[in-house]
Amino acid sequence: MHISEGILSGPVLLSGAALAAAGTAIGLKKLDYDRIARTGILSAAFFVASLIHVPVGPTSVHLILNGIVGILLGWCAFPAILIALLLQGLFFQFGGITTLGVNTLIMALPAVICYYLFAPFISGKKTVAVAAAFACGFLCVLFSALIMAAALIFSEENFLEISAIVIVSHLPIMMIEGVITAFCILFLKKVQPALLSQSGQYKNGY
Amino acid sequence: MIEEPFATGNSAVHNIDPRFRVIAAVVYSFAVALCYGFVPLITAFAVSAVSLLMCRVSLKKVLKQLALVNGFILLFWIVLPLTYPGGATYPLGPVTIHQAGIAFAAKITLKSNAILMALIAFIATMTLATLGHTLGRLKVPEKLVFLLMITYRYVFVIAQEYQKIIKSIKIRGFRPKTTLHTYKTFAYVVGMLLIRASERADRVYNAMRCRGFKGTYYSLTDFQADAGSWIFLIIVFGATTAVVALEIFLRF
Amino acid sequence: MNQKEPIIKMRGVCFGYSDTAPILKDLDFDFYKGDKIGIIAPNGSGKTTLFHLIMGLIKPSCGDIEIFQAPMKTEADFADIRHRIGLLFQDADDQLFCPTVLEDVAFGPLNMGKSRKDAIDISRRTLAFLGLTDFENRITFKLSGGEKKLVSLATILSMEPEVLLLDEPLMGLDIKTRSVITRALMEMNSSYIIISHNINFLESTTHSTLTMREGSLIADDQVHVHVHDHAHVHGDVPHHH
Amino acid sequence: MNQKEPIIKMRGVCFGYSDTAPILKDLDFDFYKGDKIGIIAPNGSGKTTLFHLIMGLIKPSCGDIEIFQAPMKTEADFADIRHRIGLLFQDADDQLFCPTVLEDVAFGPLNMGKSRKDAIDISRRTLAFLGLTDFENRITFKLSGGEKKLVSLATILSMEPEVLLLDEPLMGLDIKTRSVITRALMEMNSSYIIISHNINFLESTTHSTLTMREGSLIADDQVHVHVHDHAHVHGDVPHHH
Repeated sequence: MHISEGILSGPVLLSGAALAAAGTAIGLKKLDYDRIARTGILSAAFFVASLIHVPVGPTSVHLILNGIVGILLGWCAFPAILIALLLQGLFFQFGGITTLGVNTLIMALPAVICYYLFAPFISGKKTVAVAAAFACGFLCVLFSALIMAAALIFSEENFLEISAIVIVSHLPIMMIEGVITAFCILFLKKVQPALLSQSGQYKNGY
Repeated sequence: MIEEPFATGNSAVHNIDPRFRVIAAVVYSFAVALCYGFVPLITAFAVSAVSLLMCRVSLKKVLKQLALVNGFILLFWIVLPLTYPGGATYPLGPVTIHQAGIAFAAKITLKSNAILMALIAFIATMTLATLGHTLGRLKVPEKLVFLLMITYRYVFVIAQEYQKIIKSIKIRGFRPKTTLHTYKTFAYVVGMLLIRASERADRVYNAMRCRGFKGTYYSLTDFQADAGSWIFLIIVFGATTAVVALEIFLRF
Repeated sequence: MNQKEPIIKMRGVCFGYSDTAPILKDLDFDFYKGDKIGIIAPNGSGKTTLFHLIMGLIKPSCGDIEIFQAPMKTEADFADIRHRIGLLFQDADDQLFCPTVLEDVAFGPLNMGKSRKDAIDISRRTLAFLGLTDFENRITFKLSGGEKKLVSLATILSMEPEVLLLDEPLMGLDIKTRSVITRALMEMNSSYIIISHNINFLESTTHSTLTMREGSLIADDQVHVHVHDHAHVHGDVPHHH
Repeated sequence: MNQKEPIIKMRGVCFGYSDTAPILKDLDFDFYKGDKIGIIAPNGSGKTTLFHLIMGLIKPSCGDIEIFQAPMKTEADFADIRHRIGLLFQDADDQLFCPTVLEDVAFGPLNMGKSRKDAIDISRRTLAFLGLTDFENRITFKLSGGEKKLVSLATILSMEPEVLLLDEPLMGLDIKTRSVITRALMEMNSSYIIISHNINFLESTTHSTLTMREGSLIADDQVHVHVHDHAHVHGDVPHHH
């Protein structure tokens, strides 16, 4: 989910860029050199996964997955998502020179918030973990939609209706992201719990 | 499934020093993003279109990409004429169309496409590997460049793994529908991709250790700016100045 | 159904990523119900491509494919017949994607519209047939290579396909797993095509052997008169010559 | 250096993820300068594990490893000797992590402290030796499987290691790449250990062959007296018996 070029105002673009830069700086600081390969390859996996289109009635939507990105990468979600957006911009010409900052913020800030809110519960009991994972996937998209709406309204007060449409149109996506995040976390818990326990704060070694 | 359709070519633009192209794209895009007048935006649109034509890339591909990207803009064409007050009004059944709304939607469309065409012309005409080297030369933090390089390198490997899993679910009769079974299946596909990525990360890290990795990522690419690159930069800066001047003096 | 009509019919099929070096060229092939065919050919000669064409995972650049007497043109055509043909991938890791064995084996039957209970029943029966009773709750990803291969085979067999396409089913496996697969094939009395480099295996499981030359399938009856005479300590170690 | 002292010495080495099924058990192994050894054994018998132990990528659960006459205990011990041993991974995609070929091949020499110019020089020489002149600016992911394998080998050789550990170097390769690798090994006159299922390849590149049984390496001189006498139409087709 991202805002196209040419819509947002100068102040919004610049504040978005400044906040994204700050988040990315924190993420890079927490990312030690031994972890760059791992983070990069996981980002590549997220990038590929986000190209998956899932059906919703007669249409389809592509996955966002910033909830799981947050759980797995913590603050490193900022640099990872920044790079994913750069890749998108070059592979699919979605743009992203002036909007790179705002769009990074839209995706990454909720990921970090959800990391703090839900990561502690993910390693817990199965039922708790599933509930937390659903909430994580759902709320992460909601937060993203809210930041997106805020960016639009701060750019131009007459974007109120469009902001409302943006939020409402993301409701089914929130449900889908919640369900997929829940199943995916369940999968990882069963198959490779170590992947979840080493999240966020990277330790040395593998 | 993933490709860089415009990255290879032998046009004048492809041969310009990538550092100059990145700087030009950033300066020009931000300048255009701050414009609100029809005259500067039409000028910018024309400048971007000419730049794009000079790249001699497939126009069919360009138009296809632009059509996809303009989907979000379409929303503004539907909503703004109804909600953006100002100018003449035209009744249309139960609703009213505002002229100012139409004008604003048109400006957004011009601006958005001008910036996108500049992106395609200046940056999509290099591979991400070149962009990574360029950003390194432009003092972007080394860790971020390293991360970009690794992500770029492995996106293709993981895309192949993804295609294999998709083949596997296809041959077992899977057809995506709006059902829990479908969402669960895709969640498993994502989970499997992440686990495979994680295992691969361990192997890649081992390979790096075997080659004496000590936390430094070396870039060996050097760029040299020839006269053409300087002329390019001057032209783009000139066009940028012109657009900004039009915005300041001719805004309406 | 007329037994004399082939269930897989390919006419003049070509496939290639570039025009200069096509992988398959003007390939004709008829496969009848009850056929048990082996294909032995060098790496890169297009055997796996042939299987993927039959499944509709890739589309031919020219020629016609008919399966179960229906022409196959679109993705929808293939989607309709895919569950009736079971393809076993070379690499079991590519075939398995569910967290547990039972889920993976039941995935096909569920896609075919079976109820949960029926899908689980048939999956359990299939696992038992392959000597994998007690495996249902195992984590697929953590199985050994041989176990993964058997579970992959189970994910195919649980769909009760009419034809099996097996791509190097024995490659890299230990003797025990090899013998389970060989026995299963002999007991099932199904129709199948097997790609393999293992002549002994093809001799004991197939009726005839084909090879590929210049992108086409050609009959090769001589392979079964093959003189086989060498002795060394590596009877149990897979090896090439 | 005393030529009579082994450069790799393993005594009573064990490794396993669980106590009940160790992968390596009480393994002894001596490797001398100039040795050219082949290992042929079924999948899952611990060959790759052996290589990873020598490189210190995993740590043994018991036993001692000495490399270049120095006991290897800590990560720092291994870090000191890793550049003197070149491990070629099974999957070239794991080994090539840089976007362009030259950067990948120069990565090792640069880490060893060579200057940019020296690193580039040696990388170009290595690429030329493997017939990869003009490859330096190619994008890694766009290479073919065989090209990737050769570039992987170049990333190892550019570090000028004293010992090579090659894990299935020919697997999945076309004939041309196979012959480049075989020729390179014969020309270099280096010390190496090769894991392979390909007896002909081991016969032409190694002096002796080992196999693995119950987690240990055992000598296997008989493999080279191997009677090989069979005639059939598949002379050009790799196959198992």
